[in-house]
Amino acid sequence: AQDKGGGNDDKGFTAGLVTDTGGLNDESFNQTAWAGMKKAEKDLDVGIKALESKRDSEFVPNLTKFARENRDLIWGVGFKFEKAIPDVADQFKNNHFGIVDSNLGGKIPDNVVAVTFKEEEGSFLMGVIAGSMTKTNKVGFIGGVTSPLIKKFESGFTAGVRAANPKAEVKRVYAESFTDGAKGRSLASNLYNDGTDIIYHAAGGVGKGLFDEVKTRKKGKYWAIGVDMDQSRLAPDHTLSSMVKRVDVAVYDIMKEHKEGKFPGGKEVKLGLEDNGVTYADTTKKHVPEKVLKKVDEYRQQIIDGKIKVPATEAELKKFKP
Amino acid sequence: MIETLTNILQTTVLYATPLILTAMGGLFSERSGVVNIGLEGLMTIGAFTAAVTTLITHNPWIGLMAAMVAGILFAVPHAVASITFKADQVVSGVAINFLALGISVYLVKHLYEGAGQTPLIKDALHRLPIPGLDQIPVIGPAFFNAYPTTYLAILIVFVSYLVLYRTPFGMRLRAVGEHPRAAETTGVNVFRMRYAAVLISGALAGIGGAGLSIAIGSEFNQSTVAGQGFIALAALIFGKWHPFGALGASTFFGFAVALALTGQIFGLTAYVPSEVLSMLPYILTILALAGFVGRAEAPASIGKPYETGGR
Amino acid sequence: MQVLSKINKQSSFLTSLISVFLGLLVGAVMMMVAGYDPILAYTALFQSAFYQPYDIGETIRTITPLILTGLAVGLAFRTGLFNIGVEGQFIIGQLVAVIVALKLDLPPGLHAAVCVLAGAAGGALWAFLPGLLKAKRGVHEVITTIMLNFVALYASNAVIRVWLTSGADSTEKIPSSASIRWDAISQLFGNSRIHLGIVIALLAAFIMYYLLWRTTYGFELRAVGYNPLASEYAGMNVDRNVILSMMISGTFAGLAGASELLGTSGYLAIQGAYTGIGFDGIAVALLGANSPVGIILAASLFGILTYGGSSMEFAAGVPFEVIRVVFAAIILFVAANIVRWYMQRRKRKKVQQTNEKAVKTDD
Amino acid sequence: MNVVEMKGITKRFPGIVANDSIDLTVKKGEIHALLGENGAGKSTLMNILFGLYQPDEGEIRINERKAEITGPTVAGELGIGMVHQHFMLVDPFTVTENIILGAEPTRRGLVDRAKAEREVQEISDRYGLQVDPRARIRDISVGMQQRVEILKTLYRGADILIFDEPTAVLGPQEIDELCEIMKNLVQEGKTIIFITHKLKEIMRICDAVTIIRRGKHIGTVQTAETNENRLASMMVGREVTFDVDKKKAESGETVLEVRNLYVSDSRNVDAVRGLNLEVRAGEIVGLAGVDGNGQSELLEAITGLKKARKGHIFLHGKEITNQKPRAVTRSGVGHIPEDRHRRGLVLDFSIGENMVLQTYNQKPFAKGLTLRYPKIYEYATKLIKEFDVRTPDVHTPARALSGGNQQKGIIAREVDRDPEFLIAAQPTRGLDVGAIEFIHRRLIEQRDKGKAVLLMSLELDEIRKLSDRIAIIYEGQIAGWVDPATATEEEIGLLMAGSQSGAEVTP
Ligand SMILES: Nc1ncnc2c1ncn2[C@@H]1O[C@H](COP(=O)(O)OP(=O)(O)OP(=O)(O)O)[C@@H](O)[C@H]1O
Ligand SMILES: Nc1ncnc2c1ncn2[C@@H]1O[C@H](COP(=O)(O)OP(=O)(O)OP(=O)(O)O)[C@@H](O)[C@H]1O
Ligand SMILES: [Mg+2]
Ligand SMILES: [Mg+2]
Repeated sequence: AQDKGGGNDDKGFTAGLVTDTGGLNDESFNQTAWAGMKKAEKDLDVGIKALESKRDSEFVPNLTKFARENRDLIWGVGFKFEKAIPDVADQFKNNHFGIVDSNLGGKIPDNVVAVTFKEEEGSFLMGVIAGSMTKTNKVGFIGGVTSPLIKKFESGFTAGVRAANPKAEVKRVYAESFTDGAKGRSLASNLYNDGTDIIYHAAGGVGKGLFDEVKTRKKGKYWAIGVDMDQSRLAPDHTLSSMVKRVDVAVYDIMKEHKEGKFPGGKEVKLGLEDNGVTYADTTKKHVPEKVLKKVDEYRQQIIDGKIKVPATEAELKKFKP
Repeated sequence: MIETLTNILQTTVLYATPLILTAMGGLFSERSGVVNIGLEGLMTIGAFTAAVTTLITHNPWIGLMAAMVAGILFAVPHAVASITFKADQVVSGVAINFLALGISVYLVKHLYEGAGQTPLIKDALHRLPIPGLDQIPVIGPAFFNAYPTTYLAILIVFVSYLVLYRTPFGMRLRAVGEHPRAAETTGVNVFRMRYAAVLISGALAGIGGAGLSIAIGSEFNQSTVAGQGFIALAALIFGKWHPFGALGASTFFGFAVALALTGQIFGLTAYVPSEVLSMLPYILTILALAGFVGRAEAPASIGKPYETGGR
Repeated sequence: MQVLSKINKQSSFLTSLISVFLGLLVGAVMMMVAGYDPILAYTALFQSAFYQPYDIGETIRTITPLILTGLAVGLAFRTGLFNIGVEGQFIIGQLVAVIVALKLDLPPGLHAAVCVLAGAAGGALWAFLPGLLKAKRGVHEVITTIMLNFVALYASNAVIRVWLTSGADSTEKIPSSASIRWDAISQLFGNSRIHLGIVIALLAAFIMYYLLWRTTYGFELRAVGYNPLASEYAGMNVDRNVILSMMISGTFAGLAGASELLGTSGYLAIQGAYTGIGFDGIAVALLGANSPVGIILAASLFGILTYGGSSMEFAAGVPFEVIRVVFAAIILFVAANIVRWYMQRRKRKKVQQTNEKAVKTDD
Repeated sequence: MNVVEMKGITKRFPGIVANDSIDLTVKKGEIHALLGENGAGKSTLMNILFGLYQPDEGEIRINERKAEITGPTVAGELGIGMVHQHFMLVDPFTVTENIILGAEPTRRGLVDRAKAEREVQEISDRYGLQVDPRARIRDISVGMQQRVEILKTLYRGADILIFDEPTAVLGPQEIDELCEIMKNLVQEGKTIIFITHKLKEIMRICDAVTIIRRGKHIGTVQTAETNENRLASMMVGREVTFDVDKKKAESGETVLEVRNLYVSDSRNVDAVRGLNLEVRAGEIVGLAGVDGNGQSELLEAITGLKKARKGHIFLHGKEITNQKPRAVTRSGVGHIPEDRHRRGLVLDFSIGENMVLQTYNQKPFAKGLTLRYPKIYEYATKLIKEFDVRTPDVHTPARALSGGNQQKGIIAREVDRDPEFLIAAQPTRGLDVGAIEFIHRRLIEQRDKGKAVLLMSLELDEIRKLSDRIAIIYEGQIAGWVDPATATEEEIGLLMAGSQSGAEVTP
């Protein structure tokens, strides 16, 4: 039933993917990364394999396993790998590694590439949608565990709302968990009861609670916005949009470059709106009116053109003037 | 203000429901003298079974029934080990927790192509408003527009009370937990009573778990239960092994969670880290225990395997 | 007449061995039912746990914290307490160790020692509260420790985010002066992350043995665990012993956290969920019959299954969770003591004749 | 008619034959005593009759019909009821609940409390067993608990009643009451099998006695044709002397002095109220009284196990009020506690470890923090030999010893520490005459060595036999002092019941 061990190892070029504790089918970045790997297997004839980590302490042995198999490119998906990747990369200087969602604090070894996304930019667009469409002038944000990564989503989103609708208020709450769906649901319910009509989340499994809640509410009045993948199928009639992170594209592209001998070692590959690394889901047009979509695209262009610098931290948000 | 109160009550009820059901399960088992650390696992298996059955049959009520049956089935090893084989009850309960999580995640992966969670359940249980009553301000939305599992939970509390304190079965069950030999000399079959009690605990914890996957949530994954079985156990002890006590303790805990969540909505996080708000329910529980509740009297024979005189 | 209710009386080695075998059998059946190849899976499991020096090193690293959390749970059990809070004490041990590692500047060796001790003290203090509440207010330690686990998790996250970093996901790496990794040994085991924690763990096992069965403190701790009223009559301070026992248990848990941090990870990250090492300690202690040697053996088994289990998933495609089932089955078999039960049934038939003889030779 | 006939009953436990081909025949309407030392096999035989154990061999006939008693339910159907040696009562339940347990009257599936209470009241009135149907077991006296046990059997319509050592836990007043009850029952057509270690009781109310020794049937005799001495020697297998030879006391200075002491009980009510007491060197002071008059609280206050609310306790003139138990022990107090299982022993420790329960951290048993087990076991071996504690070895868990031997162990431990002041609370409860004799001798020995001894017992005989002076405790005060040599049982009984001439009340 498992396809993760099924990769073909006889290929000339091989790659490995180590997941964090979310596992391969986390409906989030692990899963999208694996999708990119599978595309590479098909299109680029890459031998692929994946290892799921049960605990944080397994990152290192799992990466090491691949390194000892001499795989050409070894991926660690998630910012949690930011200590493990440099460690193992240092030991296996002849192998190449990739990390997603962290720039390793700027100290990137030569045999490592760091892929990061400008989540704030994508989230900004979600903010524009929410700000434009709120009827109550109250929108909500549910975060997972308070951390700089999630703060990027929060800051970008808030800035987007403010840009589109200065009168709107953004209620921001955290579940302090990435798994507690019930808590996500309660937070969502509380926010909606409080007058919020659109909620964006960056909270992994907690976000499922948001969709569970919004589904039970009046269509056309209450909305949710998804994250990482197109989440509209979780509540098709209530999902305005999703902020999509193209981890698959990034993983695929870098594998391709590496195969062609152009490994961007020691570099941070930062993907934003410009590179289509972050974007809004295709299903957005289903519920978002043309007019708003146009506005979104305008903002998108301004960000790409550098006319708007989207805040990625609380401090930058404070200084942000729409 | 009204909105806030409504919010707090609704969240309280939402959180308390699975705890109440599971604590009632624990109540039966522990009142009969069998410690049940395995509640967490029984909830897990209930949540899993409900999810999968509902996905297959598209009927959450069948899912609920199946969760109950699965809970009973998984209580069997605990009963056999701790009653027939006289194993240490804590040990066997811990094993149940491992077993339930292991089997359910194993099966999820096996059934759904290696996914860590079930697909989305489209036919989950919905809130069931009681016409008229649900319009009452504040309490209406919380108590009379709740999930079927909530109504079930309240019903089960009263039924549990009746059964345990008013029927011969309940009297014998409690007697077995206090002084099994005394019960045996009056012709009560200690083993049968304890088996019944442990299986009932499986049924109720199974329903409690089902609520997590097909009412409050709409999928099953390995963190669907995430410690709530342990909190239900705590609520049972906190509630001094009494149905209404456990109801109160579960509600108290739900209320503490609700306070913390509402605090966030009010923007308290500008002043205190949100982690501190998240701790609040647990700290409040400890304070309540230390301040007002104090010593709890466990059933006298709890944890002791019974050795009948005869064969 | 009181019925004997011994906590999982020291089962014979044979019983454990047969139980392990039966447990693996249960796992095999599960795999076969689901269409996997159990032989392939188990071969992968055991091979990868011992395949190369690196694997052996990593297996030992996996075992290390399990011994310590197992001891923590076991010691509490021995003194009549159920410490479900080992997970929380573990987290605090990690936290305190990383704080001292990052904030203090001390010479190598000394720095590491101070960090280890600080982590141990952190665990002890975190266990002090449930001990105190139990002794003074009669609050059941099971509730308080469950609650404090959650508090520890959130507290650790808050401290990392607000104090140790300016809002980052994880702390800096600890300076090498605070590390308990020993390069020479690490190289011996193929550069694995084996570290001195294993020495600490074995030492702790010996300390548990010596403390409980060879010292006057241990005499008191055990007496209070078995019969608080008689202990009070004999002049022992029951409250103090309850608190002390929780604190020693917490010390072991804190040591587990500290050694995991200073030896294995070297940093502390914000966590959305428990590590599970503390809860695994409960299973380890119970399987090890709460005895130091038993705990070392049980932790080793658990460690091998855990580390090798990942590779099994890798090689045979079998979901790792089957390992949890195997482990649960082993615990059940050992607890129910099926072997002893079977032998007793056979013995009971012989009792008759034996007794008649015994009576004739009786004075 | 023979209501009970047990023939050739054999019951083996691992390592022992508890009943070795025992015969027992009981006639309708008689009170039949079962006599034997501790561990002789009496309870086992009765448990077989009651269906708790299955005999390995032998035959049982009830009402002249062969019976297969596979469980208590079957016994109940055959009209057999049993009042167990250790009460089979559920503490948090009410009297009524305990009585109806397993045979509950119901209405629409629920327990019919009103009806049950009515029935209980009726039966208790009929047989003169006064109980409060609604009281909780944990709140009522031992005597009443026993009546509840009896009611339990009557409620189930038992005609054959087994009483296993019912008097061991009762005071003299309650014993009298119980004897009345038993006579009543027999008059109502019931048959009674009565286990006791007290020969006087047998002679007083029983018609016949069956004696067993080490699991074997020794004989059955009519009380009218025997006497206490003959019974005792049949039971033990040798001559037993009942009189303790005791020299006149040579009492010296005051060792213990209690002044105006107040102690509250677990419910925070004063159980000891302004009590004064004095025990001198070289004397045994007997503390007589009906259970629950503050005896336990007094002893616990002296030994530091309970806080005194007011008043003073002096030992050799030095104040020890509210000191920690350890300090009290160290200042020279020995204590044989009332409840050996709860207080006296750590049942899961070896008997050897129990021998040093207070002294484990002193030389030579410990050196610094390290225990020296060789020394501990050496010492324990010596004590075990000296005090004739029957145990396979010092490593045997205390739990595995019989009650008598457990008690001997405690006495060995307390006496060997050579305390200036020894408290002995119920030192012989439930023990056979052999063991009692031994323990009595030890207590007198202590006295003769010039130690002060305070003996608390619910058994008046024991108090009278051993004491040099008797203090009667009533409602938390010493109601009066009497001289055992001259006082009559009536006098003491009156004082214990609280009715006395005003002159005798201590100010
Ligand atoms: N359940 C049991 N398992 C093993 N041995 C037992 C059991 N019950 C009793 N015995 C043994 O059988 C013997 C008889 O015990 P029994 O309780 O019948 O004695 P008894 O005459 O009632 O003594 P006592 O006067 O102390 O009540 C004892 O030696 C005891 O060790
Ligand atoms: N299940 C058992 N296993 C082993 N020995 C037993 C068991 N039950 C009872 N015994 C033994 O039976 C003997 C008599 O038991 P009994 O309950 O009559 O106690 P006892 O000696 O009368 O003491 P006490 O009356 O103070 O409890 C004791 O030696 C006791 O250890
Ligand atoms: Mg007996
Ligand atoms: Mg006895």
